[in-house]
Amino acid sequence: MGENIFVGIATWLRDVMSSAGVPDLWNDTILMLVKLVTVLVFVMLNFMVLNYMERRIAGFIQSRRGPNRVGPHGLLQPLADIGKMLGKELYIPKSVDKIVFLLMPTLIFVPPFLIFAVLPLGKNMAAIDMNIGVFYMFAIASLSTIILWGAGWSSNNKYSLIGSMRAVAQMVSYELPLILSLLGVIMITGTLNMSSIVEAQNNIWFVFTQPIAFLIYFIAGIAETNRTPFCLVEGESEIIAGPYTEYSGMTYAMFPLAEFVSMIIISAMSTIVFLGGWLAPFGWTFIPSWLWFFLKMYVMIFIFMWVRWTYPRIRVDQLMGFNWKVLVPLALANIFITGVGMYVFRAIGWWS
Amino acid sequence: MFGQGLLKGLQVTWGRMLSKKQTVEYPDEHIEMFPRFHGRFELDVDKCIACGLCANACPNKVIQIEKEKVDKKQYLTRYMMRIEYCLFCGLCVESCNKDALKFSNVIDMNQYRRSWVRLTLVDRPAPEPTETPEEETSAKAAKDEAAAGSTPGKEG
Amino acid sequence: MKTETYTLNLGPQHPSTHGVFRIILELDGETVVKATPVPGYLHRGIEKLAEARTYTQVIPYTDRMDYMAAMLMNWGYVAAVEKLMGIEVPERVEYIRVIVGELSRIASHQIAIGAMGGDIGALTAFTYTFRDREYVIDLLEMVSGSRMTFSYFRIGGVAADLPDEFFPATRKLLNEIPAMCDEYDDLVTGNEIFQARTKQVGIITPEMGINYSLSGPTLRGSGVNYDLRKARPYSIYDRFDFEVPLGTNGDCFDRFRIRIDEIRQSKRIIEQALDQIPEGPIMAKVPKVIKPPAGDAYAEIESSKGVYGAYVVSDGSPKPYRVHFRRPSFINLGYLGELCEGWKLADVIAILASIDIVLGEVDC
Amino acid sequence: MADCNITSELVEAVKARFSGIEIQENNDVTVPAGDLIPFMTEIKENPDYAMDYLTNLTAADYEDRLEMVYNLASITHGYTLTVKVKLEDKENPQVPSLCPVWGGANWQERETYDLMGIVFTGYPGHPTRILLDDNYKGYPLRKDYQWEGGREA
Repeated sequence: MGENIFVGIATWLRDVMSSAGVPDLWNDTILMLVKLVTVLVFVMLNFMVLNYMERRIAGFIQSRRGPNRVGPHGLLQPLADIGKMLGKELYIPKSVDKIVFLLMPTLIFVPPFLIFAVLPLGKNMAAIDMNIGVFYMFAIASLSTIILWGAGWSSNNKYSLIGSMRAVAQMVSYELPLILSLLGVIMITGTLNMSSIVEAQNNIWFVFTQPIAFLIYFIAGIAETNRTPFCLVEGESEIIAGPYTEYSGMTYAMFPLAEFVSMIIISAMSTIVFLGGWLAPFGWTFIPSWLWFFLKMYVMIFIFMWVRWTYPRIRVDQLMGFNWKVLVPLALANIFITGVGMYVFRAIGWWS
Repeated sequence: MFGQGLLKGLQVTWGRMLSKKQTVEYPDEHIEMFPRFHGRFELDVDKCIACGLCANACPNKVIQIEKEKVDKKQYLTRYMMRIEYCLFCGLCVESCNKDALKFSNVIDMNQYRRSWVRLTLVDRPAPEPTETPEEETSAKAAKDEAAAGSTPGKEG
Repeated sequence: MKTETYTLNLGPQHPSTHGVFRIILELDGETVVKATPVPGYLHRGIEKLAEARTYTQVIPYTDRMDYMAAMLMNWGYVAAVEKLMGIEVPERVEYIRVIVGELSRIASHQIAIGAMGGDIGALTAFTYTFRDREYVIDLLEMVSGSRMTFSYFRIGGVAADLPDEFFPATRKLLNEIPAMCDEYDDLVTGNEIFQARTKQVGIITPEMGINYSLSGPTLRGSGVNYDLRKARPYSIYDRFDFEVPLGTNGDCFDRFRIRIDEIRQSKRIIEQALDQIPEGPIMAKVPKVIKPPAGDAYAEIESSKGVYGAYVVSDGSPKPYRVHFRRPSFINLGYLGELCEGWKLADVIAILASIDIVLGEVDC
Repeated sequence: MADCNITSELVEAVKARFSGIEIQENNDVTVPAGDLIPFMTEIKENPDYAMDYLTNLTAADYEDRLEMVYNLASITHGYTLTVKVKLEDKENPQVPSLCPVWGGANWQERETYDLMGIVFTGYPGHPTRILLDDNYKGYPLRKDYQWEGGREA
C-alpha cells in the first residue's frame, strides 16, 4: 500500500480529471503543475527539517540542547526563524548594484528546484524521469556558481568580492572531481538515467564496488555545498559572510535556504548513485521505497553535519591544491581502474 | 597515518553528542549562587549609620548618600546607587564597618530602560525631631555635600 | 600581467579580531602585501583614571585590562605597590595568590585555545573550552564572588580567605583537567586540517621574538625559555616543581600547543600549592590609608599572555602619581604587522589568534 | 620577590665607560639623553651584561622634568636593570628613539608619544598616535592636561 502511495495519488488524480471530461493535454499540464508544486512544498518542508536538524545536531555536539523552546522540543523553531527573517528590514546599501543585488537571491533558488524535477525520490517517483538525468543535474548545478558570484560582486564590498571569487574558484574546481567520481558508476551502468542507475544496484550498492569514487564524491560534495571544512565562501571568521555580507532579512535567508537545498541534492545524488537509492537492503521491502530513500538521504545529511561541526576550515590554497593534486588524479585513476576492471571482468566472463 | 586525527575528532564529537548536556535552562532552572556572589546590593537600614565610608571607598562614585541630622544622630534619608557605573568590585561592602551594606544572591538586575537601572536602597523622609535645632538647614546642606563623596569634580 | 593590490579593512568590527581591533591589509589577491595594525578602539585611559583614585581603588580597573585572566592583572599591580611600600606578604597569601593566579591562567588559556580553534573554523572547540572554563570560573567565583572581574587582590593580601569548600572542589576539577586537555588535543591539535592551517605559518624566530620584546607563549613558542616563574621566580614560584613548555618552530601550531601544555603545568603547580598551603593571616600589616613613600617601583609577573608589569610612581599622597602597565598583549601585537606579510588572508586570522590578545589589555 | 637586579659591580663597570651616568642606590641608572643609544647598544651587545630584552618603556611627568623609564632584562643572565633619562625641557621633550636597537621599542614609543608627548628622534618616520585619534589635541598623561566633561559635567 505505502509503496506506491504517490503514484497512486497521481493516478487517482488523473482518473478524476478524465472522468470529469478534462482534455488530455490539460490533464497532463495540471498533473505536471501539481508535481512541481509538490516538489516546492517538499523542498520547503525539507528545508525546515534540515534547519532544525542542523541546529539541534550542532547543539548536541557542542554539549548544548539546541533550540528547544518554540513548540514541542523546539520543532517549530524553523517557523519562528522564517518569521523573524520576514520581519526584518530588507536593507539595500547605497553602493550596491541594485538590480543584480536583488536578482541573485531570487535566482539562487532556481537551479536546486530544477534539479529536483529529475531526482527519483522513490520507485516511480521522479517528477520527470529524464534519460540524461545525471548530465542535466550537473549542468544545472553549475549555474549556482555564477549566482553566488553575482551576489558577491553586486554587493560592492571587498569581503563579498573575496567570498564570491573564492566561490567561483572552489565550485568550478570541485565540479570536476564530483563529475569524474560519478563517471565510474556511469561506465558500469551505461546510462545517465537516475532510475536506471538505481535499478542497476539491485545486487550490490556502488558504494562497495566504487568506494574511492564515493569518498571523492563525498569530499567534493561538501565542497560543492560550501560546508565546513570547505566553507571558505562564507568563511565566517575570515570574510564575515562572504557574498552574503550585505544581505539582510529574507534576501539573506534565501542563501542558507539554497545551501540546505543543495545539500539535499548532494545527499540525494549520493543515495541514488552509491547507496542504492530507494532499494531496500536485506530485502526489507515492508518499508516503502521512498522511506528508504529518505532514510539513506538523511543519514548522508547527518554525516555532512557531523563533519561540519567537528572540523576546522581549510585554507584557500590548500583547497585548490587538494583538489587538483589529490582529488582529480584520484578520480581519474578510479576511472582507469574501473575501465580496466570492466574489460578484465568481461574477458573472464564475470560481467557482461 | 594521515586521517587518524580526523577520525579521532569525529569520535570526540560523537561521544559528546550522546553525553549529558551542559545547558542550564535558565528561567526554569536556577543555579545556586555561591555565598560570596556579587549580586544586587542590600542595605540593612537599621545598621547603617550613614557614615559615608562606602561612598568614599567606591572607585567610580556610584554611591550617593543623603542624610539629615535628627537629635544629634545622622539619619539616612536616601541611599542611591548608580548601578550603571558600578564595577561590582566589592570595595564598598568591604569598607562597611557596621556590616550594613551587603551583596545578595539576586542576579536579575536587568531593566528595560537605562534610567530604571539606578538602585535606590533607601528613600524616606527624616522623622520629626523631638527638639528643634535652629541651624538644621545649614547643617544639612553642608552634610549633603560631604556625603556625596568628594565634590563632583572632573572625572578621572 | 599587471595587477593592482587593494586595501581591506579587517575590523574594527570583525568576528576574529577578538574585540575592536583593526588591521589595514594591503592584499594582492588573498596574499598580504602589507599589514598595519591599528589599536586604540577600546582605550579607556586606565593609566589616567588611576591617578584620580586611591591605591586600592585602582585594583578594580586592572581587572578590566585582561579580563580573561583578571586575577593575574590584579597581582601585577598589587606586587608593584607592595614593592614600593616594602610590604612582606604573609605565606598563606602567597599560596592563595598562586592558586587563584594559576586557575586564572588556566581559564585564560582555555579561551585562547577555543578562540583559536574557532577562528580556524572549528566552532565546537570554542564551545568545549568555554564549557570547561565555566568550572574554573566557578572556583574563582567561590573565592571572590565575581565570575570575570574578580578584584580579589588587596595591597598586602587578598580580600577574603579561601572558603572551606574550595579545596575539595579544586581537587575535583584538577583531576578532570588532563581529560579536558586530552579532549582539546583529540579534537583540535591532532586534527590534520588544523595542523595544515597552522604548522609553518607565521613563524617567529627566537631572535626576532626577543628583539620585539615578545613574551609569554608567543615567545616560548619559538623556543626561548623565558618564563618569569622560572627565570626570576617571583612570589613563591621557586618552591614548585613544574616545567616550561617550549616550542621548536615558532609557528602558530607551537604557540597553540604550548598553551595546552601550560594548562597541564598549572595543574601541577596548583596541586603542590594545595598540599603546601599553611594556615595564617590573609593580610599583611598595612596601614588603613595606603600611602607609599615617594619613589617608584616596577614589578612584573608572568601573566597568561606574557610579561605583565606595573610601574607605579608615588609622591607620598594616597593616590598614585603615575601608573603604567606593561601589557603583554600590546607589545606582542607590535610585531603583528611584520609577521603577517606574505601570508594569506586566512593566515592573518590564525596568526592573530595564536598571539592571543585581549583588546582590553592592548588598549588599556 | 627575589631581588634580580643587576649586580653593583657590573653597573660600576658601565659607569667607567660612560662618565655622564648616575647610579642610584637601588642600581637604577640615569643616563643623559645624548648617551642613551651608545649606552643601550653597549649593554645589549656586550656579553658581560647581555641586556637583550627591552621589557618596558614608559615615561613619567614630574614637576620639573619628564622622565623616561626603560626596564631592561637579560634573558641570558636573568637579571634586570632600570635605566632612566631625565628630560628637563618640558615644552619640547626629545629623546633618541630606541627603535634601531630594539624592535619592541616601536609601539611602546608610539604609546609614550601618544599619551605623554615625548618626541623620539630617529624614529622611523614621525611617531604617530597609536591609542588616541590622530586629530587628538594634547597629551593626556601630562599632569597639566585639562579635560572638561565626563559624567559629572
